[in-house]
Amino acid sequence: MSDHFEPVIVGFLCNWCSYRAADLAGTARIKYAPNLRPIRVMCSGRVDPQFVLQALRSGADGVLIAGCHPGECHYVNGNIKALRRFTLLRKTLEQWGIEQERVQLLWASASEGTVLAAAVNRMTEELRALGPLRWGEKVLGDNGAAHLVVEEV
Amino acid sequence: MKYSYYPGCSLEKNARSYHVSTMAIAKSLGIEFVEVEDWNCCGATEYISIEKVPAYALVTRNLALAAEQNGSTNLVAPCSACYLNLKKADHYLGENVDLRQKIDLALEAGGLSYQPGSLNVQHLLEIIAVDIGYEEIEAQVKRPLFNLRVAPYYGCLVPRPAAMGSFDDPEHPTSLDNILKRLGATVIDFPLKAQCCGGHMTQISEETALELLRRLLKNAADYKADMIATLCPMCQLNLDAYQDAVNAHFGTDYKIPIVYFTQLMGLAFGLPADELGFGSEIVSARPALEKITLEEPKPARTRERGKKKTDLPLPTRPEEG
Amino acid sequence: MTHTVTSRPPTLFDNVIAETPGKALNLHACLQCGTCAGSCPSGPDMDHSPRAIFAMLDAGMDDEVLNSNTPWFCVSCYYCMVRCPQEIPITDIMYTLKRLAIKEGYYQEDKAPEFSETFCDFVEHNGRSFELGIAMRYHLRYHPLGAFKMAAGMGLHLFRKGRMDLTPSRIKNVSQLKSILNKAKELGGAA
Amino acid sequence: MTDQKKSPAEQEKVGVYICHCGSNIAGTINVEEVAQWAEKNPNVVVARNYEFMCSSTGQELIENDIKEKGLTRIVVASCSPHMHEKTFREATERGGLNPFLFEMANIREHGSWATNDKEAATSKAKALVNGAVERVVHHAPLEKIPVDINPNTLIVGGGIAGITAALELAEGGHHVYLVEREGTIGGRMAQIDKTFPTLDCSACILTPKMVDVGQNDNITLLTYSEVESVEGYIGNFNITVRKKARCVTEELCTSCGICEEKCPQKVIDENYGAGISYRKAIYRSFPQAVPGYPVLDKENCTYFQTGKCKVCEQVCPTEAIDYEQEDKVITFDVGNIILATGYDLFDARQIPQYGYGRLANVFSSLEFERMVNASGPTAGHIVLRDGVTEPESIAIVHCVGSRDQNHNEYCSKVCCMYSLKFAHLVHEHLPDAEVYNFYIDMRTPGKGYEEFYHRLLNEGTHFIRGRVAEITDADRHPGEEGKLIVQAENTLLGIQQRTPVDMVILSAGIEARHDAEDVSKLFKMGCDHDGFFNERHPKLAPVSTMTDGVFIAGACQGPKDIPDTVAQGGAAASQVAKLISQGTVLMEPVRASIREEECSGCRICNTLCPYNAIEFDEEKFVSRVITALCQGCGTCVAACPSGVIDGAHFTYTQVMAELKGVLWDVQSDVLTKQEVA
Repeated sequence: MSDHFEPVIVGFLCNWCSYRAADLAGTARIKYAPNLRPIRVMCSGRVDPQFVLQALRSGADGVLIAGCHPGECHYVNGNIKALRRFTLLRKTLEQWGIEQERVQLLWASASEGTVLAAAVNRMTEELRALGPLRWGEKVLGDNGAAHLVVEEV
Repeated sequence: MKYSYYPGCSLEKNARSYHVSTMAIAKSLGIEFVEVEDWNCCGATEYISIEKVPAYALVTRNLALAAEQNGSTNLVAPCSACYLNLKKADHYLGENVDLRQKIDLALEAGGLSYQPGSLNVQHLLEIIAVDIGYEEIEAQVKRPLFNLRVAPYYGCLVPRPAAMGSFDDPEHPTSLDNILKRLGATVIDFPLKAQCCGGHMTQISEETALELLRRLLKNAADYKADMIATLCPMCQLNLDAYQDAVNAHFGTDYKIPIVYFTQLMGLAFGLPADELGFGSEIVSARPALEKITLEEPKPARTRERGKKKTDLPLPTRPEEG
Repeated sequence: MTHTVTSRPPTLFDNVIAETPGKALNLHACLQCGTCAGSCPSGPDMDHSPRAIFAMLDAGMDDEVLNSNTPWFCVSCYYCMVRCPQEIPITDIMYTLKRLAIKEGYYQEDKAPEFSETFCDFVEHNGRSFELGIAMRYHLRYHPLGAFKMAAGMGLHLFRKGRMDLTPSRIKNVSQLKSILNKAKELGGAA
Repeated sequence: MTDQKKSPAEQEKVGVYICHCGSNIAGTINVEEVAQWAEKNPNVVVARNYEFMCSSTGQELIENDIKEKGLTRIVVASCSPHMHEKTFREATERGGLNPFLFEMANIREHGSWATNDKEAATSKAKALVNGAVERVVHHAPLEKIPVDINPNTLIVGGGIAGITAALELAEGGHHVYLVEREGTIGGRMAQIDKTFPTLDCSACILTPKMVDVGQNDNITLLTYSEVESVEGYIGNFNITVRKKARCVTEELCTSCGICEEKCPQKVIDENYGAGISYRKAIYRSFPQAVPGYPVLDKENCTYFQTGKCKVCEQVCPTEAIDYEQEDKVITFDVGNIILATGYDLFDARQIPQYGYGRLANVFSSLEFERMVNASGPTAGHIVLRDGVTEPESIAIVHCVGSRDQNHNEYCSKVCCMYSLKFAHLVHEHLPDAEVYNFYIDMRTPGKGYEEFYHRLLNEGTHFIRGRVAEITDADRHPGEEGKLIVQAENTLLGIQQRTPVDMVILSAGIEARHDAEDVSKLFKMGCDHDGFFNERHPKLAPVSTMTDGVFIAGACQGPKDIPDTVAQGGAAASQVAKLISQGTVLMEPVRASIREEECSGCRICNTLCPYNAIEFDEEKFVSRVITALCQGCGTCVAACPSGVIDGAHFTYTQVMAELKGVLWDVQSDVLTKQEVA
C-alpha cells in the first residue's frame, strides 16, 4: 500500500439531518478527517444508485450515504427506501469484488455532529487500510465492456 | 443439563458443605457437573491487588482449561469471588486489547490459549434460578420449610458489578428470595441482603470487619430471622466463624446459623441432613431447623394499599410494578 | 468519552486510568457528588473518601494518594461502581491504586500488602490457596498475638469442625502455572 | 435529459465569490489560491475573494458583476446554505437573475471549521467550489410555490403551555382546536400547590386562564380526546381526533357533581392525584375542572365490570349519564400545529436503593405536591403514610434520576428550585421539623431564584452537599430505630453521614412523555435520544421544528419551569399568528415532475410517494405528480426505472455534474477515456 494514500470519500447528506449534523460538527469545531466531500440531497431517498456508481467510477475511494434515523425522516420514510436500495447495491458491488467498507450508510440526526464526524474518521481509516479503489482494474477489465453494463444499472 | 464446574479453593475444605449440598441437589435436579481438571486458585481479591497481568493470567488459566476440556461452554462457580474473577477476566480480555495480548503470551508460555467469550461464566444461583427455574424447584419439594424464617443473603459479588450483565438486580436482587419462597420458607424482606460481609477485611482491620458483620447480624435478628441463607463461602465464613468475635466485641448474643441455600434446597427436597453437610457450621443450625413445621403458616399480612382508613395509598412495589 | 491527548509526561492520574481496565477514562468526568463515599461500607475508616482521592489525583497530590489507606480499606463490594452517576469503575481503580502504591514502595506496615503477598506466594507455589492456613501464617508472621487471638477466636472452632487444615492441596501442573505467571510478570511489571 | 438540451454548459458565465468570514475561513483556507484556481475553470468569468460576502458590500459585488460582466450564474463559497442561502439568492435576484441560478459551497462548517490541516482544507474547498460551479451551470430558473395558510390552528396538550398559546391566538381572533388527553385542561400546573419563587398559589393563577379557555368562542375544546392522524403540510393539515366516550351527555350535564358524590366505587387517582389520593369511578379531577362535566372510567366502573349499579344514572337530575355513548371521530383542517404535550415524572422505583415503593415514608415529589396542596388528600397537612403522624424530620433528595448516566444524563432544571420550595413549605407547615436538602450542585438560575435560596438558608434548612447513596430502614444504633436513614457523604466535610429522618421526598427529574416518540412520528417531526422534541435551532428557532407549520412549546421540548413554558407558549402562538397574517407561504420549488411522453406507466412511483402525491392517468396510462402535495423528497426521482421524473433543483444532471466537479482531482484515466468516447 502506498504510504501516503489519502482516500476520497463522497458523502450524500440529506438536507434535514445529516447535512445539518455536518454543519453542527463544524460549528462545534469538531475536527475530523478532511477526506469527505459532501453533496447535499433533500433526502437520502433521493440517492440514486447511479450516483454511487458514478462516484466510484469518477475516482472516489468510498461513498457515505447519510440520512435521518429511521422514524425521524423528514419525508416520513425516505431513509428506509435508501436502506433498501443500499442493501441491494452493496450486494451488487460485492459481485464486482468491491469491499463492503467502500459504500456505507449512516443515520445521523441534526444534533449528532459527533456521530457524523466519528463515522467519517472511521471510514477514512478503513479505506486507508483498504487502499485505492482502482475501479478500472476491478470492474472494467481491459476493454470497457463491463463498463457499459454498469451504465445500465 | 451439563455444566463445567469450578469449585474453587474454599469448597475443597472450609466450604465443604456447600460443595456436598450442591452435588446432592444437582442429582435431584438432573444437573451434571464436570469439574475442571487441575483448576487453580482464582486469586480471590488479593492477587489483583498486587499485580495485574499475573492476576489475569492466573484466572485465565482456568478459563483456558475449561474451554479445552470442553465439558460444556457453561462454566459454573458456586463461590462468588471465583465467579466474578472468572467472569471479569473473560469480559476485560474481550474488551482490552493490550491486556489480551499479554495474557495470550503468558498462556502460550504454558502451552495454553483462551478466546474471550467462548465460555459463559455463571454463578450457581443463576443456573438454579434461571436455567432450572422456580417451577422445577417447587416440583422437587418433598418437605417444605414451613415456618422457617430465612434471611436471603446475596453479598456483593454475584449481584455486582452489573456492568458485565447480571441476571439479577444489583441493588435489590430477588432470585434467592424466590427460590426460598418456593421451598416453603418464610422469607424476610432483608434490607441488607446485598450489603458487604467485609470479605478479607478480617485480615486487615478486624475493627472494621466486625462492625460490618454486626450490622448484618443485628438486622437479621431485628427481622427475627431463624437463619441466614448464603451463596458465598466468604460470607458464610465471616458471619459464622466470627459471630463469637462479634458477640464478644459488642457484648451482643447473636446465635444465627449461616447456611448455604443449597443445603436448604436439599432439605426441602427431602435429602438427609448429614448428606448436606449440616453440622459443619459453627453456629449450629439444628435449633432453627427444629422450628420447621408440617402445616403451612397463615400468609403474612402483605401491605395492602391503604389498609387503615387514615392510610394514604402506597405506590406499588418495584417487583409488582 | 473522548479525551484530548497531550504531550506532557503522564501524571499519576493518567497512570491510574492507563492501568485500569474498563471505562476508566470516565474518571475525568467525576462530579465530586460523593455517591461512592456515601455508599462505602468501610468508608468511615478510610483516611480520605474515594471521592476525595479522585479530587486529590486531579490536584496532583500523588504522595498523599499513594500513602492513603483508602484503597486498602476497600472491601470490593462494588456499590460505588454500580451507583456512580458517571459510570467510573471505582472498585477497579482502587485495585490499581493498591498496585501502584506497592510499585512505588508506599504502604503502611502490617497492613494488607503482606497479607496479599502471603496469599500470592502461596498460590504461586501450590496453585491453590487455603485462606485459613494463609491467615494463620500471615498473623504468625506479622503479629503473633493477633494470630493467637485468631486461633483462640475462630481457628479452633473451624479446626474442630474439620474446616481448616494446615496442609494446602497442590495442583498437578504447578510448573505450567509457574511458567505462565513468570511470563505474565515479565510482561506486566509490578502494576 | 431536458435541462441538458437547454443552455449548453459552455455558454454560461459564472461568477465565483470566496468569503473570508474574517479569519473563520481565511484562517485555515487559502482563499486567494482557491479564487485564482477557480478562475481557470472555462465557465468562470470572474472569481473574487472578499472579507465578508454576507455584508452589503459583499452582496453588491455580486449584483454589480451580474450587471457589468453579464454573469448568468453565481457561486458563493462561504458558510452553510442553512445560514445564508437566502441572503445570496436575494442578491442574485437584485442583480437581475433568477434566484435559483445561484449555488452555495459550504467551505466553513464543512471546511475550515472541520480541520486544522490548511492544505487539506484548501484542496477540499477547491473541490466543493468546483462542484458548485459544475452544478450551477445546469441550474434552471425556478419560481417559489405559494401555499395558502388555513387560519385555524391545532394545539395538542392543555397544560399551561397549550392554554397560553390557545388564548394568545383565540384572543387575536384566530380559531383554535385545543386537544387534551385527560378529562380536563390544566395539566401539571393544576397539580402543584405553590409556584417558586413567588409562592403564589398555582391554582389561583391557573384557573382563571382555564375558565377563559372554556368560555372563548374561538376555542374548540376537545378534552378526553387524542389526535389519531395528521395529513398534509404547512397551511393545509387535515386532522383526525378521537373523542373518547366519557358516558356523559355534555349538553345535559350541569356539573352538579352528585354522580361523583354518590358513586360507590373508590379508585386510587394515579393521574391527577399522583397515586396518593382517591377518586370515584365517575369523576372530575378537581372541582375547578374545565370542562366541568365528569368522565366515567369504564375499567373501574362497577356497572361496566359487573353489569350492576347504575347509581350515577339514578342520581343524575338531568339524565346526562349515557352508558351507550361511543367514541366520536372528528376531522377538521388547520394551517398550523402547536405541540405542548408536557412531560412525565421520573419513576423513582428505578432506583431501588432509594426505597420508593418499599419504604412507606419515601414519597415522590409529585406525591408531596398533592399532599401539601389544600385540595389534596390530607387537606394540606404534611403527614406520614399512616395519614396522621406529623414528621419531625424530612430529607429532600435532589437529582433523582437526573445527572445520572444510568438514567437521565441531563439536569432536569426545576428540581433544585422545587426542592427549595418544598423545604420552605415544610418550615411553614411544621415550624419545628428539621429539613435536610441533599444536593450535588445548587442550581438556581432565574429571576429571584438565588434570592429564594438565600431565604431558605435563613429559614434554617440544613443543606448537605452530597448525592444520597441509599435510604434504608436498617438501623445500626438506638438513635436510628424506627427511622429512615439517609446515607450520603457530606462532601464538604469528606465524611459519610447517616441522617435519621421520618420522611423522605425524592425530587424526581423530568422525562419526555413515554409516548413522545409515537407523537413525533404522528406529526412527522423528530425527537432527540431522550425523547424530547427537536427544535429547529437551539438558539434562534427554539419553538419551530424541522417540519414547517409544526411548532413546540413547554416541557415537551426539554425540562422547563413555568415562566419558560409560558414564554414558549406565547412564542409558538406568535409564530403561528405571523403565518396566518402572511396568508400564504412561499415554498421551495423543489418538486418532482414527470415527463409524461416518456413515462412507461409502470406505476412504481405511485406507491413509493409518502404523500400520495402521484396519481395515475388511466386513459393516457401515465403517472402524474400533484404538485400541491409533492414535498420534493426525490424518492420517486431516484426510483423511476426510465428516469423520466425530474426533481427540480436536484436533477440527475445537476447532481452528477456536482459529483464529477467535487472529484475533479481524482478522475481516473479509464473514465476520461470513457468521457471522450
